[in-house]
Amino acid sequence: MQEREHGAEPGTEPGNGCEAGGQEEMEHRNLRVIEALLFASDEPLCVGEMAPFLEEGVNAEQLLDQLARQYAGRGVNLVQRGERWAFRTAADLGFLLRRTEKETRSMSRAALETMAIIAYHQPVTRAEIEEIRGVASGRGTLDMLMEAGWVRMRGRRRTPGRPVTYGTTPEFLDHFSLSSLGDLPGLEELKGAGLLSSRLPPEMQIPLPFEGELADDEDPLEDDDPVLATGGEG
Amino acid sequence: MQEREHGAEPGTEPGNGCEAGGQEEMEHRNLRVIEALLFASDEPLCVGEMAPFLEEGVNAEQLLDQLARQYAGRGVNLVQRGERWAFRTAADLGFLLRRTEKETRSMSRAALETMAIIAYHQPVTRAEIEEIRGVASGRGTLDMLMEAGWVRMRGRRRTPGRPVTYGTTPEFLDHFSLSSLGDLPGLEELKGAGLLSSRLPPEMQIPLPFEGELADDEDPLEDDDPVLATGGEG
Amino acid sequence: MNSSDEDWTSAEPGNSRSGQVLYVDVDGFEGPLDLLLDMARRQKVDLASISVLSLAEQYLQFIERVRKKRIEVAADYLVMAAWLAYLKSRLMLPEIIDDDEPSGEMMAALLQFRLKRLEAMRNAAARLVNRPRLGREVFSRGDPEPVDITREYAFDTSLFHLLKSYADMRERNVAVDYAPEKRIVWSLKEARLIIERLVGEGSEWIALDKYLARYLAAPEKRATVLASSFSASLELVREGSMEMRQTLAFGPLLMRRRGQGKKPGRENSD
Repeated sequence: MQEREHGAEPGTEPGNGCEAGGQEEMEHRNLRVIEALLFASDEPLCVGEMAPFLEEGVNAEQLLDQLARQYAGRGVNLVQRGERWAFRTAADLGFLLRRTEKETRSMSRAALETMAIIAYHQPVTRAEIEEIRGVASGRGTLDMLMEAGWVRMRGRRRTPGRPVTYGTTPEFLDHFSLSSLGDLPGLEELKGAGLLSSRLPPEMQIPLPFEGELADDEDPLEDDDPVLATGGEG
Repeated sequence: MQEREHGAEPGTEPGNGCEAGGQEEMEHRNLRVIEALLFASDEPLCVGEMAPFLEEGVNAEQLLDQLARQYAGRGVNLVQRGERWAFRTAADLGFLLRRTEKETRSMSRAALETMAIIAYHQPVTRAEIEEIRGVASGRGTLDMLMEAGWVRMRGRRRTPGRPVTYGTTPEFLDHFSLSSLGDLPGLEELKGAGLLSSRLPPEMQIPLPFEGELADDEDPLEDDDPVLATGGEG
Repeated sequence: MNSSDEDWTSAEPGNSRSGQVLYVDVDGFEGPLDLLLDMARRQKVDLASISVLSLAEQYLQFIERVRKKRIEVAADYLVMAAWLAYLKSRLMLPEIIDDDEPSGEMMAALLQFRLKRLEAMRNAAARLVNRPRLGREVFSRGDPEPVDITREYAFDTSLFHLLKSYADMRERNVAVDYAPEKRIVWSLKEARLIIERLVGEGSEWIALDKYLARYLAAPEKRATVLASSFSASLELVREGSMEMRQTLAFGPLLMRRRGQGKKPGRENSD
């Protein structure tokens, strides 16, 4: 273990002749000092701050360039920020410093119901969702479902006010292991599964989810639609 | 400057044949990832913390050894601290970097001795520490060492009274630049001289500082152990 | 370790300068073993070859001097003194065979071991603190690059839950839109009125079901009609305007208007 910390220096080659060896050794020492100083510093350092630790008369700039080249292909690079130098994670490895932590939550009843309505009734507007639920639902629920990646804005209904229409995403199908929206059970299947009681009025229907690109009364969302900028209905 | 950050990788030689090149490239990538992860952190990391970012089935230990060799002669070294790894400035540059203003509060002789006894004799009970020092030690000493993060309660000795056993922490290794408890200075001589026996007399078998999870005669501290609530022995 | 040397100089058991104890501070020592180790060190010989006997004598003399100087000595110093006095006697007397007590040599070896071990730990502590220490000679990354953690929420739900909540909601809202089926409940008051009317002034024993036959026809009403009319009949019996009887378990419940003096339980006696 100790060897690792004070180990041999593979970069130095012995037998280069005394003077060259001495110079090389000095350079190596200076490089090590710069390396250690920059590593331990809590902020980027300028040459002036490092000079007192280096042998006199040494060309610090040149040493820094040399060090930067040595670290060029590594996971950490020596970078210049204005007049100052610092070690930073290589730009292409930046993803290592960004982590997403998944947190699973159980869905609220409001979210489940809204999700189900969107699945069966799409393309559906917010007003329609509220009508079916019989409760005014907050913006939060729809936002959350969109954030979860299960719901998307499809377009705008060609009716007064041009309300936004909502639908499901491929991730929705994926999550619930549905190969298509047509796999959602219909009225009879729900009854058969005991999810719907048999004493429902005959008028009650469960829509066949719409799978097409756009419904007849639906306009696509233009790229410049304000709703896309705000991420939700204004 | 940008070129420096994404520069050519001097280690990889093109034209090695497709397969060899691919493998070398993969190894190079893994090394860079380990390098970046360890460089970005000021705390030692264990293999488990790095593994999610490495290619599957890769021998991380071997890569770490390789990286440690690459950094052996540099101003910053890759060092092992128990089960964890970290980049630390080279110990031989300490005289240069030494920060006097940040001098840690000097520990009392009692605390120092107690810490050494715990380090060399662990798992060790308070009674055994007192027996070695020939004096009853106040609660304060152990508390202070635990507060400093160098000493922890390990478990309970499976003897009458079930006394709490103490040992060192990973931070202890890091603070004193030890790659493992086997690196404790003079350990071999002390062992040879039979001086690491916490129990009497010298002809008794000589236990070594114990790094494992639990010694044979040690029970783990249960989460509801009263000693954990009070932060000290009841 | 160096700083603690100062503490030790305040107590000079084997004072070489003047041969006399100037000032004694037992508190400067970390217990009797520490004091003994200090005395042993002053002999400037290896602990292994130290004369335990002379060490014991020195310790006993020291304690004696201290006590003469009105200074109270902590109990553990006195315990050690007693033990050393015993050790001294064991070492000076010829060894007794078949003694249960450890021999003087063993005791001396034990003391030597403890002194060596304490010294070893002390040296180890000194070597430890002189190692390159993190934050003093060795440094971690001064400007660590923090990991930016974004939380992503995933929902833990199944298709079953989704469908169930949809079905429940549809059903719930259907119940609001369409008038729900009214559950028929016979109140006790209603039942009483009906029974009173049906039984009328009849003094024949007639089964309750017969009275209620046409109300019991609808199966969904059966339970409530029976329950309420039975309760109402009991009330009427309690009030004394009606009589009831049942001749066998689960047999028909017979009832009639309580006649003039004719009471079911007293028929025989009358």
